[in-house]
Amino acid sequence: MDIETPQIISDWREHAAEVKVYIVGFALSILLTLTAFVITIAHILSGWEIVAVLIFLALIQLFVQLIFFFHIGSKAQSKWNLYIFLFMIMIVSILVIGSLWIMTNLNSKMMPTTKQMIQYMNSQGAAL
Amino acid sequence: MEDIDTQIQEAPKYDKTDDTIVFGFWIYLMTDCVLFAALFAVYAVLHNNTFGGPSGSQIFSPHYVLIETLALLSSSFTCGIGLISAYNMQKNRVIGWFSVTFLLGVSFVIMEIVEFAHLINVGNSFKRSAFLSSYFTLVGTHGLHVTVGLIGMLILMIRIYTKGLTKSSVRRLTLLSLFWHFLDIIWIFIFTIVYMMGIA
Amino acid sequence: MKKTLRFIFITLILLCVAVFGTMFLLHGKNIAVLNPKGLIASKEKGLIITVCLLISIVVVPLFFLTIFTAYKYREGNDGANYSPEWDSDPLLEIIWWAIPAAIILVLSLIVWHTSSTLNYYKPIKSKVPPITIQVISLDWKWLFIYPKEKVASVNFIEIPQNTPIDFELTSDTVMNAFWIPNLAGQIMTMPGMETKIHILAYNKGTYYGVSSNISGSGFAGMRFAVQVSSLKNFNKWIESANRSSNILTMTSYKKLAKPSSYNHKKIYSLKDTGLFNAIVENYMVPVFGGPIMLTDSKG
Amino acid sequence: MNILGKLSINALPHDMVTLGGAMMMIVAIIFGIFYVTYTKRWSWLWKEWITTTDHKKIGVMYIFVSIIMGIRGFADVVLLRTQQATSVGASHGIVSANHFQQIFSAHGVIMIFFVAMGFLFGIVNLVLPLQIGSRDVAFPFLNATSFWLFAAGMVLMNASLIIGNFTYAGWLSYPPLSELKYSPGVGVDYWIWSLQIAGLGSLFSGINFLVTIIKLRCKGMALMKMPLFTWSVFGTMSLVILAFPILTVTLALLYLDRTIGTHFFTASGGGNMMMYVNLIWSWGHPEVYILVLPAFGIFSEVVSVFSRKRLFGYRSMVLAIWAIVFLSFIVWLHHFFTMGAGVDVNAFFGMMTMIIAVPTGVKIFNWLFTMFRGRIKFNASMIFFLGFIFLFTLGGVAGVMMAVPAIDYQLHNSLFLVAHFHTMIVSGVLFGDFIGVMYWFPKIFGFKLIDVYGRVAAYLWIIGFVVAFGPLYILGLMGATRRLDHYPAYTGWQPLFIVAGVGVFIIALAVLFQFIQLIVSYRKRNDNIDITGDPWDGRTLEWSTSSPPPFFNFAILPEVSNRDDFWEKKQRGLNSNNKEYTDIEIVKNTPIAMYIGSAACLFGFSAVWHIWWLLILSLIAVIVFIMIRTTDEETEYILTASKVAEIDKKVQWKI
Repeated sequence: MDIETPQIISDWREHAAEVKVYIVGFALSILLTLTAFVITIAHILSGWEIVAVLIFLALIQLFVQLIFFFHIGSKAQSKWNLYIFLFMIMIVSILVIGSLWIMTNLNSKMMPTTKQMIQYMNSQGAAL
Repeated sequence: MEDIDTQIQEAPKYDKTDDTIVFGFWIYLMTDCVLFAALFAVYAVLHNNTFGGPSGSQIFSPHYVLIETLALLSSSFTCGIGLISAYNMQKNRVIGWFSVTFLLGVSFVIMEIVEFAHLINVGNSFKRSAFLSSYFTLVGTHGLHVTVGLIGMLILMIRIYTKGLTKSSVRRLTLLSLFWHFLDIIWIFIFTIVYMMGIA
Repeated sequence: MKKTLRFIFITLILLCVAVFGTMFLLHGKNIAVLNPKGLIASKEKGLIITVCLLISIVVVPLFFLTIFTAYKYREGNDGANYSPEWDSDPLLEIIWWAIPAAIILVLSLIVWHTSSTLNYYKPIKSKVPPITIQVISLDWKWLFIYPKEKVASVNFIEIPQNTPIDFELTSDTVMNAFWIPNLAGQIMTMPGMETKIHILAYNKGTYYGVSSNISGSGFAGMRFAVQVSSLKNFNKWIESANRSSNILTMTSYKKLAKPSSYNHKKIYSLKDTGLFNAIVENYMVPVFGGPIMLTDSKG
Repeated sequence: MNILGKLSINALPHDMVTLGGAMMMIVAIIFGIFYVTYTKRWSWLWKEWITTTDHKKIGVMYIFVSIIMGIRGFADVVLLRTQQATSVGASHGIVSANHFQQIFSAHGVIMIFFVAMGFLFGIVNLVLPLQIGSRDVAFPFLNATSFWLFAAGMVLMNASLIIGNFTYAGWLSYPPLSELKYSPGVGVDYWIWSLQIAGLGSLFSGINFLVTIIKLRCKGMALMKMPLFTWSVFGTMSLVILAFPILTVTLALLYLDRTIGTHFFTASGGGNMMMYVNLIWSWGHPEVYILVLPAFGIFSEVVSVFSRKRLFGYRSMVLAIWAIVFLSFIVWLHHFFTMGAGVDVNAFFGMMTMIIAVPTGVKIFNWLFTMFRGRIKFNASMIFFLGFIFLFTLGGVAGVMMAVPAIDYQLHNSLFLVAHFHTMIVSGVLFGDFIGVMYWFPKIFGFKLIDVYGRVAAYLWIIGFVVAFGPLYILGLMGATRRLDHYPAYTGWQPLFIVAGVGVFIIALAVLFQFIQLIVSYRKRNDNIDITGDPWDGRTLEWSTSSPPPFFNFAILPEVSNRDDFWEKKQRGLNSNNKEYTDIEIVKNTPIAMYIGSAACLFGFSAVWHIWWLLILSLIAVIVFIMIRTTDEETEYILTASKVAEIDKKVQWKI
């Protein structure tokens, strides 16, 4: 797939990288997705290990996409793109992790314990 | 498909308003990230509340979702290549690559609609439990965004086909490809957190 | 004209502050939060005073400094020196970054300590055996259940003094909050969830509790009375309650759960002790997939 | 499924008070239409205002809308206070409980969303492009659309007074009370959609101003040379873009719960109502800092100009703004300490909430030392500012008290809390907006406001505030919770509620004086015309233009070399008179922004009443308008250099 030399290049050109950068990025994403897929299908890990590995793979793929497709931090883009992106990532992680921490804490304090559930089910059973 | 465009278009300059518009669109993408982060937080909190209904592993089929993901990933790739040929002012290549992207995008959306329809027919609709409500809303919002992107792509291709690679069209192509790559990243997280963790 | 105008209004402002002060003293006795009758409330009152004193270290000098600066550097006073270019002084910056930060550090330690001691999940240690009361907030009234004593009551509870009371709270309608200002802080009651609070009352007397979270049109009528009496009177009240004619069963509970407000005090004797758990579980998984036996609460 | 969804004749108001309110509003609208047709100004209104994309005109429209909504919000206050003063023991006051709850919900939404946010975006629109030396905001058309979305939200909100009712579950309607089972009416839907549309407008404005500040600063204006007000808008807009999407999601999920039967926040079906409280407050707390940060920026500008001194501690003021921006995202749990979270969660968020007092305290000390060794001119703004220092600090004391979880258990949702946040918002945001309007009024309208009425209004505002909210602090400690429409006589609260009612009367007097100031200054505008364009001997760029500035702001974009550049130039007497004019691109006026706003309002109305065909129709209308706008190639016209020179000459002779 040869891209013969183009006659006119618009000065947007430096905003997109070379074709091979896209190919490498694409290959890496496919690879990462397949590894995540295989690990889940094989059920070799369980519980928090699989969660940690999957999150790790997703983060790598995030960086791959950012560098190969978004060219984040490249000189073509102003540095403000990167600053706002990092600020957003910080706030989003505070919100998501904060919410999860709060909600699991609230649920553990308030959801009726399994003991009560069983006792209720027996009383239900008896009532039938 | 003649390689050299007959009417050689004067290559559009990248001036200050383009820079502001692309930067403004980038900030819009950041706000969309926060929107999806809120939906992910809701899904993460509610995914165990199945209220007696099916849990993730019972309703997700891994192979189906893998095909969807590969379709979206490759559409993101073809979109990138299409953008490069747009910057090289090759109109026909642009239309070629972006129609491939369009087809892959449409197939992704159709597969998703089929999956939703199947779930609803079986009775696991969004009314059934909080888990299913948050699943439908998270994946549905992403599907909605992809559909909006596809409509935008269609309109842009028609405009490029008729008026050629004008200054605004090249800028809009850049915005469209930014949006498309952004949707691809969101789908990676949906694929990992919703489907993979649901199945594992 | 400018001077008189300013003079009139400043005296008026001082007058209002004075009126505000006298109102505060006048109502001193029945300011519930500041006349605690229970263990938790008195600790909270002590905490309010310590926090106010700590903050006033910064606030009082600030007020005097403001009045001084406003008066000394006013336009007419040419005596005061005028240095328009003086716009930063590292020493001053350090002072008003560091001192408030230090005070906040001390306050944070207080926060850490008091959130663990005054935490509503921590039972109160006392030699006297605790009494458990189950609280269910309904559409604009409170239902109290004494599981061991098999007594239930609406908008009224009688508790013995100096005995720790363990409250288990839930709601069968919307969110409410259970608050007795004289005795302890408030805790929210939510359907499908069970929250706890522990209260110990010192002095005898009648105090009032409220719902402090908006719950619909009859919200203002959700006041209940708390009668703190000696152990002897409490046991007498329990016997009279056991003999009371109206009996709280599932059917009479469902009739009670119908929306009504400003309900008068009503005493029941209790037949089904599992009522509280049934109400909490009602929102959980529908057992055996069958129809829910309690009020149709499919929110 | 009838053609009009849930809309039917019995949606019209039944009881007297709503009917009265609805009648007054309709009479006001009819009078307005009659006045405009009588003075034959429809074409002027259309050409100058409805189709404008000029940031200054949009700013004036924002402030006009927020003043109108301020009047309605204040009418609600009068109803609330008379109800609470009279509804004791046997008597149940002037309105039913349900209607009372609708009034305070409407009061909350109006005052936060349409008055405070309206003033905020109004003043930022008026001043920001002028301060950073740019011709207009980054996306003028988007700016007009954001205003019309804001106005659409306002219209939808007021429609609930005439057709249907409003939510009775408070300004942040918590489920399950706001779920379908307990609020079957359209009230909550009205609340959702007026907030959703206005929120979308705010989000677009946030993006617009952020890009303006980052990209359109004039040559030489590095970040550390920007005026403090621009810094505070920079912080505010980064809060807006990161907080408002959460509001959009939360409202959308609640709407889905109520319409298609999903189970996000319902009591049963696995829903978790606590997640709603968590989400709405992770937007809610940044929102209150969005309101107060620009007011801090206004204070910094005004205090340094009226003390005729450079702002003290510029660098630490900027640091304080960004400390507040960051901290506002990690404190939201202090709004629900009493929900039952564990010790570590409550303690962490209590400590984080306390830390916010440090940067706020630093700002107040820095303003104080700006006044120190200055020549303070005690006009209305400075009196408002002194009122701010005293009241805001007392409000801050109450805030730090309630930051301690153990104390918050006693004071949460009591009138103490109500008095606290009113102190912060009235003395912080409202006083800041009054100062901002009085300070920049000559720049936009060309004549100064008469100061004596302003001073009287300022004093009356401070006295009225102390008399209205002093008793509320005491009532809160006495165990009076918020949102009570009736209380028994034995509580002994009635005298305090009556004093609060008197306080509201004094504030009404103050507002009257503010209107008098506006009208008398307008009538006598020829006496105090602002000829020099710099009435207060200002320090920042906006005073270098004429007042009112030409629609392109600067004939030649200024060049800045240090912080208070305009002040430095005045000291050195430099005024560059070798002016070579260049062509300027100006965005044409376009009605499409208003069309998108009205289509959005129609979309909201049909979403509320479930008129599905109208919903789809209005959505298509919005898409069609956007496509018309994007296909239109010549959206800008070129102002030739000679014309610019001509306008500039006409303006210059005045200075």
